[in-house]
Amino acid sequence: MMSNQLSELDTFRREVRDFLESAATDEIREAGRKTTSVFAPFKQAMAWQKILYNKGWVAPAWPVEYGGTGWTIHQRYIFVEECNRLELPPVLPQNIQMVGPAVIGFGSEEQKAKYLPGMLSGDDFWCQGYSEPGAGSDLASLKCRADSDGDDYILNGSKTWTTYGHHANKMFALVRTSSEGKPQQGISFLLLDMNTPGIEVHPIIGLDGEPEQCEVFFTDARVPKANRIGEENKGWSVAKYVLEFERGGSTFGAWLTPAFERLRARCQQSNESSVRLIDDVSIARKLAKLEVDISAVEHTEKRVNANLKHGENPGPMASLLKILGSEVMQQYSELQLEISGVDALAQQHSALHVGSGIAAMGSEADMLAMPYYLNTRAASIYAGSNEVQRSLLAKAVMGV
Amino acid sequence: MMSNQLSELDTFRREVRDFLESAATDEIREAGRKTTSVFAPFKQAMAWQKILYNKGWVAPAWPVEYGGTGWTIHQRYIFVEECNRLELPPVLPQNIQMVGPAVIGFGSEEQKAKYLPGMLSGDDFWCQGYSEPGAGSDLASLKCRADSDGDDYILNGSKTWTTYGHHANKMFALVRTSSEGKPQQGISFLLLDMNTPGIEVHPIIGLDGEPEQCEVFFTDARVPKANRIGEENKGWSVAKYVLEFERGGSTFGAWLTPAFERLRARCQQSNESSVRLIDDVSIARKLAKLEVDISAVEHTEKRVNANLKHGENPGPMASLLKILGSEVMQQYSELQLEISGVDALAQQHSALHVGSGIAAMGSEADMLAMPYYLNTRAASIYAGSNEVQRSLLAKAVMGV
Amino acid sequence: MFYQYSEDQNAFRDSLRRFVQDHYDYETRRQRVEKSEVFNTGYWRQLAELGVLGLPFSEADGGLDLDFPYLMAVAEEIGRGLVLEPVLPVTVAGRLLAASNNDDAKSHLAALISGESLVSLAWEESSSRGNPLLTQCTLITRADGYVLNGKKQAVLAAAESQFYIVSTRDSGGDLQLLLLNAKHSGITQRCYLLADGNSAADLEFNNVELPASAIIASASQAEALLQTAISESIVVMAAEAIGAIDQLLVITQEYLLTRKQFGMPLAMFQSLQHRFADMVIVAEKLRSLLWAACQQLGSNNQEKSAAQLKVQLGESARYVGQQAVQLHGGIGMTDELNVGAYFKRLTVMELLCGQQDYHLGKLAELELVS
Amino acid sequence: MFYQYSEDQNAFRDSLRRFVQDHYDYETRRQRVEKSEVFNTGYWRQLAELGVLGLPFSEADGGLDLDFPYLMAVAEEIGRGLVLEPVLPVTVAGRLLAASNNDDAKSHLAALISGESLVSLAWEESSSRGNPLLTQCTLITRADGYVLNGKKQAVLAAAESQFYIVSTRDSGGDLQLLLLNAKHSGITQRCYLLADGNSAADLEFNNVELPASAIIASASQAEALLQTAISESIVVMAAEAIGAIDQLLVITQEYLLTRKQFGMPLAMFQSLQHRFADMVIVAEKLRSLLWAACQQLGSNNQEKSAAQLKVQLGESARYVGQQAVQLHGGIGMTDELNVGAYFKRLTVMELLCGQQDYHLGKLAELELVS
Repeated sequence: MMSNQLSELDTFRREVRDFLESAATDEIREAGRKTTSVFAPFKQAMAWQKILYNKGWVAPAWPVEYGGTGWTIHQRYIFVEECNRLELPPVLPQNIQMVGPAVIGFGSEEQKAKYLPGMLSGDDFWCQGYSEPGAGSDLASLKCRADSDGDDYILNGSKTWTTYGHHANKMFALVRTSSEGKPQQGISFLLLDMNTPGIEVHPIIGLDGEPEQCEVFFTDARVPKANRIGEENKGWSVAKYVLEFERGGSTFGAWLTPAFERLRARCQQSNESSVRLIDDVSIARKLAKLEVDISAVEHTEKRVNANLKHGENPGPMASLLKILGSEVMQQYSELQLEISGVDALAQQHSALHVGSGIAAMGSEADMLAMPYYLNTRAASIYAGSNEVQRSLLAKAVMGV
Repeated sequence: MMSNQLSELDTFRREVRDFLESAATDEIREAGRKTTSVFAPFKQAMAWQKILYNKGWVAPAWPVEYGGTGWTIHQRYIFVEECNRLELPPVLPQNIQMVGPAVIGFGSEEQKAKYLPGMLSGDDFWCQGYSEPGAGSDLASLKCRADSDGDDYILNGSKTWTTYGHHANKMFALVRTSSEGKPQQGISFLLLDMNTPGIEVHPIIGLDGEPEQCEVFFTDARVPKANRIGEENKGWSVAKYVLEFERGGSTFGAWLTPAFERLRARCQQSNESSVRLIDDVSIARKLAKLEVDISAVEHTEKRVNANLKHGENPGPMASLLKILGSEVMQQYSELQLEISGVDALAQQHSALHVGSGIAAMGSEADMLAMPYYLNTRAASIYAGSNEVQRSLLAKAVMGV
Repeated sequence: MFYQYSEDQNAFRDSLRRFVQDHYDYETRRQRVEKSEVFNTGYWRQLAELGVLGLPFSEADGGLDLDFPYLMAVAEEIGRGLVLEPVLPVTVAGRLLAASNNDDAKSHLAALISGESLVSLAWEESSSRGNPLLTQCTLITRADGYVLNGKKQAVLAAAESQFYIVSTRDSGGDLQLLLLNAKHSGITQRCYLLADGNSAADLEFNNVELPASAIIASASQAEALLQTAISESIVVMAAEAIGAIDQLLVITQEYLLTRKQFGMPLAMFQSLQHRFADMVIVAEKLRSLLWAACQQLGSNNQEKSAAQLKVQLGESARYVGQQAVQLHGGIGMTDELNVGAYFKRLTVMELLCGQQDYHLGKLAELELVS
Repeated sequence: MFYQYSEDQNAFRDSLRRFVQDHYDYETRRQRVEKSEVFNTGYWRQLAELGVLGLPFSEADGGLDLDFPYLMAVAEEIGRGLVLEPVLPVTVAGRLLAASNNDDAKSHLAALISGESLVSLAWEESSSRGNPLLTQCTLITRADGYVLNGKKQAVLAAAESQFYIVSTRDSGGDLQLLLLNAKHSGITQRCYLLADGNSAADLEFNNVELPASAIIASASQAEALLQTAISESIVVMAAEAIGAIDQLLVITQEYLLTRKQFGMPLAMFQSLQHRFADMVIVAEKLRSLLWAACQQLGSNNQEKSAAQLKVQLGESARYVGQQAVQLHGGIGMTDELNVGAYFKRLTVMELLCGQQDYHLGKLAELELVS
């Protein structure tokens, strides 16, 4: 990379930082700090999406003609780094990273015109209906049925792990439209309104005592066939396309690096008895080891980005980045918990709520350590469990 | 356990220690110190076996009528502890732990009378012919054939990982006497003379540059059927019986505990620049962690021994002890290597040979660290790889 | 050395297990935590009637004078059933009173054993990071007695207790153990639930005026009593962890045998089998060190073996808890299934009574001299 | 940032790979090690003719003035082929000479690049445990020059070298770097093979009398040159490790695909797949940190990123080496198959240039101030 390119990126970074600093409200920042899972608190995440939307920065990876920024992959990484440096809430991925690409890739012009604007602006919030009680990582065994009835489908069955289903007005779902052929062949990709009669949403309480996931039940829910994206029984291709859409989209490192710096800074502060945790050799070594691992994550992500030729997919490296990034994130959560120690023990539901005005009993960081640790266990479960990813990676490398 | 029992054991321990100290020659002790794998140097191991034989202590786990000591399981553990405290070479397991129990359990009176005395005295040394080039942990797929020819079998095929095959005058082998039925049903347990025409032995050079294992090739080697132990095609039962013979026979802890104390003592000594390694917080912590693990090994072994009812087998705990003991041994070998550091780098074949009279370049412990580390990788491979043991353990606990 | 319960201990354990099974179905427990009703006086009275509160106390003090393994058996069942009532911290605090030479302090034992009153041991502080000898609390001598200032953190069962045992340094730097009435003026309680639903509080002492008789142990005796209480806490906590881990293994095993993916029960997947085997291995390591440590209580090796036990507890609790969640997948991340509750309880145990790192550091210092 | 070789670098690497493939079949290498014939002057001359010995030197010094990644490419192929000739330590030592301001020292470079002479950097000592600033060697000033005493350990290529660069402290405590002729009186070499078959020696200096001109760098300049040499050593060693690891993964993959057990290729066993995936992951972590560190050479971050790289090298080399042996089973424990040779080479790399523990300690100190 030439040095004038470097300085262009520096200019870009400064421009991003200036905007973010001026645009983020106190409440949005509070929500960013109090984000203890991949999903930021709903209300503030949507408020922040609106601000980015107005700036034109809400969907950096989308093609420019649909509202993308036209940034290079390096600029996109810098944007994420700067958002994380300010601890801003990440835009919820459902609209922009999940359903948007499906509509862009497989939707008709009419569908694009109808759905994309609301996804970008956040006027709509889309939830995901993929997993089912009997099918977690094994999507081919989906059972939720969409039976043909004239111009409509009639939906029966249920979905689970639907994040923020209780906040959503729309859903994109994989449903079974045929039981013939291979199990994954009879699946279609469907858009639906959450206020359709016959849909019930039950929030699930998570380990941190908060509802984030939902179960969604369908009883003779009627959805127009016009809401299907792509061909009937070809929903699998749509879902696969979405997974590959954001090439080089792995940004664990962009999150971990500034988070690590905050953790280290905490350890450099003196506590009540004028002791700095960082002067404990064992803590300092653990920080040093974590920094090595984070650096490995960051440079592996940047290497994959830098070496990708135009139009190429990262292939098995996508599995590798998922495993590595999620597990280093979990290590980070463990060290953060260890550093907080007994200060992390108290449940503080009210103080955790954004805008509650209730102060943490000790420091905010201590209050967040336990919910973050607990929630981060999900990182090796969601988005293709790390067991599935390891098999994918090994098989791809070995060619079996 | 009552306190008078405790003091009986203390008396026993003292008696054992006194004998061992007086009976072990310098060369035997040197061989004990220079044992870098589970197998001690051959010549001195056999010399030590003869001394124990003369004392009547060579086969503690055997029934008294065949030459056992009649010791309790606790006394046997103490015996091993004391041997290891003095760094004596372990008696080679082939005669006493492997073939002896087979003859005791399945041999005719004639076979017992013929073979057991030479096993105990060490006048014979028996090597094991189980594994084959195509069958490691999967013994059911053995191919080495023993075809019937009147009163004899004609052997063709090969065996591998035959420890000290080049030193042995006898072999016990699993051979295929039938290709019908389930794979493991056509196997017989055979004793043979290594000087039988048609047997060739090729030593294999190990990672430390020394031969320890051998390949053995059979070409029309003729072995009398009278040498078979147990029924024809029932060799599998004999081999299984041997594995279960020495109930509570796991003594990793009895080896590790005194070895750890020697390692800690080394770290407590000042080096050239008057620095003690143990004053390095990181080394001291690693020692402390290793000691926890060794303590867990020792107490798990003692717990299994203490809780076994008469005639009971440890069941899945045998797999657990193998995994735990071998992996803590490997951790020990890693820390030992780390402590030696660059002092462990030089190859010193001559100085390693017992009785060479060549001194180590630095300390003997530094010279031994690398061969020990390399050889100890075998601990998770031999005697049922730890992968196989983990599957056995999980299936036994889950009942699948 | 012994490594298992005697017949009598087993019988006692079985009877307690039935009590726990009858009173602690998961859904009821979940609702109690949600409503912050984590102390049930009825249950407490029943536990007292079952003799659970008086096991390791002499008959003179009103107890049953039974061996420590009886308390371990109780702890195992508490762990297995995720019992919320603070039997273990209160009993350990009671044993500290019993071991003091202070008759005034010992006079509270009868009420403790009968379930009429509870006592909490307040020693953890944020900046002590597990070391009971590090305290920022101060005790100043006045003509007419003493004045206590400072803070304690994560004091178990403090909301329910009538008395607190508090560790502090006096102006000469000596450790002092005080017995205080919870209602004594100048004490502020900030009560909360721990992440696992157990009750605790932070205490603040603002110029608490005390008579000389409040001191129940001083200097080296105070240190010895406190270290013993913490060693005992670690042993009973490890027994509780074993109960929780055993149950979590049973739950996980049932899930693996039942749940199918790609057409096979999860239990048939080799990598999950190996993971399960590793969970069993760390459970057994903890069980072995638990029995070893319980036999060292009262000996010179008490602190070392308790520290080793806590190190192993850290490893075992974390591995089994994390992997049980992982093997359950999404459902392991919910409050609906008890897996998460076990995981949280095990995580809290990692943090209480000194984390693994603290105990490793302590053991490392012992390596210098042993 | 760049993370891969340029086209020219790749072309150079490919040509070297062919050279190595032609000269380094495993059986020949095995026999050379067995006979202790680990330096082949013919090969060395050919390497010089290929330009391999002159890559990272200026044209003024007789070199090709090529970027550092060229040397990394060489290192990768050396690692892939388990090359015994000491290209890497000699080149790094030569770069130290080139960076000194001592014209006398630099005058040796031409012969070095043409393959006529070799130079060794002697800094490791038993008690320094990886820290180049800790040396027990002493340099005493005399009227007519200096006297050197002390020992160096595991000096790579010392048996083949005509010159040694030696680090020592003078009586004022300043670090000094000396250039010595290997035949200088008072130097004793004890030559041996390392566990991996590479040539090394322990050196002993007994009242070695030296002129002032033997000093090629002093005090802070000596420290800077030495630290740079070690950072460069770590980067080329990591590149060598990547070559070795990549090849070991290929060998292991072929074995897993070919070898059957219980009727299936090993590659179909899920737990072995996951193990293989973990080997790939640690290999890629090392590769990423290698590219990161190579770009920090010469910057303020040089030492930190080299230390991070060595920490990762420790993890990656150990895991891949151990698991390659484990997955091969018994055959992995023999000298007949090259798997063990790679494992030994990777193990030696863990120990040279400071173990993981030393570098973690160094990084931990940086955490205090960053």
